[in-house]
Amino acid sequence: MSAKSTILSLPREEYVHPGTRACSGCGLAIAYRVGLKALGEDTMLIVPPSCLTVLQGLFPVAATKLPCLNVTFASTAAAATGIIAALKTQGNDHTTVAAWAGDGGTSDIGLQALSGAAERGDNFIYFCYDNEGYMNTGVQRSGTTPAGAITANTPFRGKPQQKKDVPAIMAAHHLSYVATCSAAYPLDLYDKVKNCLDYPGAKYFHIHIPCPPGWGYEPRHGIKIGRLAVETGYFDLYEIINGKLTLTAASEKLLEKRKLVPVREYFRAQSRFKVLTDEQIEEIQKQINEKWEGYYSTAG
Amino acid sequence: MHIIENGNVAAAMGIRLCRATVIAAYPITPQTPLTEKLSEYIDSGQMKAEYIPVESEHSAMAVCIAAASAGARVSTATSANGLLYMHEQVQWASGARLPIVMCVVNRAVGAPWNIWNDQQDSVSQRDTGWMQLYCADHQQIIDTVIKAYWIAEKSSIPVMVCYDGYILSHTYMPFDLPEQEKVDLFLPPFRPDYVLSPAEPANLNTVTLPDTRVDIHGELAHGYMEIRYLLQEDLRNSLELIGQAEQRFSEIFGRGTDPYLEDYLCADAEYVALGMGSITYQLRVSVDALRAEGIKVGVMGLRVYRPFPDEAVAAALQGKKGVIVFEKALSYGYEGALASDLKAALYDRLAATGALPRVRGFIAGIGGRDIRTAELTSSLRSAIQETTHTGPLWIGLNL
Amino acid sequence: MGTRNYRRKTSHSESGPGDGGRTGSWRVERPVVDRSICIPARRGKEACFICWLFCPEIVVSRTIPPTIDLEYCKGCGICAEECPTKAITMMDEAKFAQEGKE
Amino acid sequence: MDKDYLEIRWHGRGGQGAITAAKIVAGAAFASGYTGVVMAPSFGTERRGAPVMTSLKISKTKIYDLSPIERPDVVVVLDHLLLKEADVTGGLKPGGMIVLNTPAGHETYAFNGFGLATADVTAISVEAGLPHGMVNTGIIGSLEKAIRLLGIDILIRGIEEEFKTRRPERNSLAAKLAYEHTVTGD
Repeated sequence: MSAKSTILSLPREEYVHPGTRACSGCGLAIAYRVGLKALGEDTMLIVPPSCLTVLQGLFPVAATKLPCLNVTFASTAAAATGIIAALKTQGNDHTTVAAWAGDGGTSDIGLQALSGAAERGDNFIYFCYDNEGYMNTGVQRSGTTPAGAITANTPFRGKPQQKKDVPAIMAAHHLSYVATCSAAYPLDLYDKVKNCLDYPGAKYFHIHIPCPPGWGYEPRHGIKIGRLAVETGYFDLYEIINGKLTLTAASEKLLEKRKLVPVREYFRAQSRFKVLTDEQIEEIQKQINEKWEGYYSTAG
Repeated sequence: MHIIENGNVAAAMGIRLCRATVIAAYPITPQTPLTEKLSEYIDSGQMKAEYIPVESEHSAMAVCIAAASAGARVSTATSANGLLYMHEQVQWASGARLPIVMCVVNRAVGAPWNIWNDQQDSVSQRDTGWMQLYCADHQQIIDTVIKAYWIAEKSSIPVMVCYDGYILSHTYMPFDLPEQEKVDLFLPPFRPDYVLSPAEPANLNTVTLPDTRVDIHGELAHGYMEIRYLLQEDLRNSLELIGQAEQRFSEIFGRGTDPYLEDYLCADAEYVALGMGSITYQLRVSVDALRAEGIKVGVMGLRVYRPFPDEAVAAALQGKKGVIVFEKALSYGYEGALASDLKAALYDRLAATGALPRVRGFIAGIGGRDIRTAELTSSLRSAIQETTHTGPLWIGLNL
Repeated sequence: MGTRNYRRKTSHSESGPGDGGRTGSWRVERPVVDRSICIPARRGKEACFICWLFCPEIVVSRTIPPTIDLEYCKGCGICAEECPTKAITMMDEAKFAQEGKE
Repeated sequence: MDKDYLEIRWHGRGGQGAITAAKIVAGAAFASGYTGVVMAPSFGTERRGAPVMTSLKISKTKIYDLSPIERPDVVVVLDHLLLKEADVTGGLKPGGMIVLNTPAGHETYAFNGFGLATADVTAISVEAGLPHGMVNTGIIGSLEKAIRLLGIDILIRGIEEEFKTRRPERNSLAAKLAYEHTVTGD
């Protein structure tokens, strides 16, 4: 990782206009803004149906200043391939091609196209902003909705299945660069985007995105909730570079401190987890502890 | 210069001559030799283009949509269930007004699986806002691909070039290979009105509201309904463009026929057989046989199915006693889609004249069932002699 | 610009503010900055700007002192929550409406 | 106002519960003999706080025309700030009724040619023990006071049915209080 950014070192150029249709306190709006700052002006975006489609504006007004192609739900990564191909035929090897899709568009309906583009080694960055559900259509469960979470179609007992580990799936494609980030740690996100530009082929970002209406908390607590997810060891910030995983930012600090905030605090701060029983929370805490034992041992 | 090759190669040569720069296709019988030939051209340096080995037909069209939006002349090809899997993207491409040219190597659709020829795949896509051009032989395949790019790029509407799987795609026949210089003269480089790029950023195809809305310049922008209407308007206007393409092509290459209907012995005919693709050439043999029996019959090959040339069809068939439609597809639950479209055109245009030709429909060759010429001839003869109207008769059915 | 040129035949949007309208009307509370406590305001130099970093609507200016564009601020309260010196407090919007200080 | 066929347009903000209010009135109207009832929320990107619109048609006979309301008999405005943002009285029939949740007094408004019923439903709802901004049950009381269509009792039963697991007594209290305190100026 190159030098660490600070708030003051961030570029001031903004690529999103105010007055979008995003919900008040939207975690995506924070991550998207900082992500575009890192990508810069010479960038082309691809967006499938998702909250971002709404955030970025309805015809004829675009909230995004960068060129952006809206595509069908399952075709995000394939469309990125198409843009790269066209640019190559025009001798353009400098414009960054970046896809921004939600967790459903990535882990469910768009996974096949993403796997194809990754396997082809197309040179682009795929950002999955993971608010852990189909929020734009009214908070239905997705492949990355965590176990136990209440959603519109897991209304009473919460989602029975585990969260799909998409970064691991993408790492299995032997990508040069895979990273997880969080809207609550924008500087970490910014530095990782800058860092990934040096790597060839498809780069994959999985960004944890707190979502007030979807997760059930007061909008003002968005950053606190996002940080709790990391400080409890529940969602980890890391980079996988050519197959090697290293924890970064707040997760790296946890490695040194060797002390996790109890995951109960994260669950109790969100109404979507209100049906989690104490036993289930204990079980999840056990899984987190085992995972971190793994991190501690590899860190040595 | 004449060469002998199969229909797929004819199509691949047409795409290469048109200097497409982004090719994205997913393998499916009987289209595969086409994309393999394009890969050969590209790997051997005969063709400067990006070949994208996509992981599905849905992604094939996604690549084409994105590359075309970013200013590349693109090409793809598919058949049967590949086209059906791509349907969502097919609709998207026309709505986005992208001049994509796609070869559809006609094949039966599942279930059950069947890799042989019929036209159910492309006919089922007639409402998608794409133009559909049908080819009866290899010359028409390569020529139509070249015309298709000119028409598509002039109208900003995507075009399907359809030809029969196996019967044409895998069959070797001689055809003239157009010279590159002439194709370059016929088809100028691709200069779209707008290319998505950082130099001129825009947000394409985002959510568009039912009502019109003011843009950032304070001007009233269209609503979704206007955008769709303009697609329909331009599709109808494209009939004129298709005529110009034929004219321009014949000036440069010295060959060409009526842009909409390929006529064989129809001038003095009392009855006319109508169809699309290679069956219309086979019907010429039946026409000759019946002419020998003193029956005045001809055959018309419909070269443009969408936009439907209703005016040309009605004009050509005015005064005929009867039209016998031979189709390799149908709108299940009713009849052959071409038969319905034909009746509508005749009714709209000729009802007032009080002389509406009788229309009989035949369904043949479904799922590659061999169409024996003798059976075509006897069906044509019986349709001419009988006056009763019944729904489409299936030729070659074993029931 | 004719109603039939290419760009008007497609959904072709150009960028500008306020796609969602005057989103400032959405809020129930509004952030008020106490410049005597705000670090960059107090020191008169580039510092902190945590509110600028975390604002989802990009309505906090990176100026000394930071100001908030109430035309679009949705009143989410993240800036107030994250401000290290608690210089920003959320106040009931209705109070301002009555005083006509829109 | 034609009591056999009535068109009511509700103006609120995402999250204020205008749809639920219209649904309760629809149910009560049906129960009281209006066989034709159509409640249509406006479709689009409803975001918390963003202006939304819901239409309610009530008829003694089955309703066949589902197109949007153009000439409402009544407009219900759940937030007085909307007056500046949306053309809430657009198309209102001459002599039509405006039901307005506002802290300001009835006299401060001059909607000539229209009836006006006002109440500080926001304050009343808080007084009834509901969270700040939950005005959808209170406004039903104001509506009934303004147009006297169904009787407050059948509406209270509808509210208690809709909210039977979510503080029914507070929601029905809000409607009763709003019904009593709504000023109609006639």
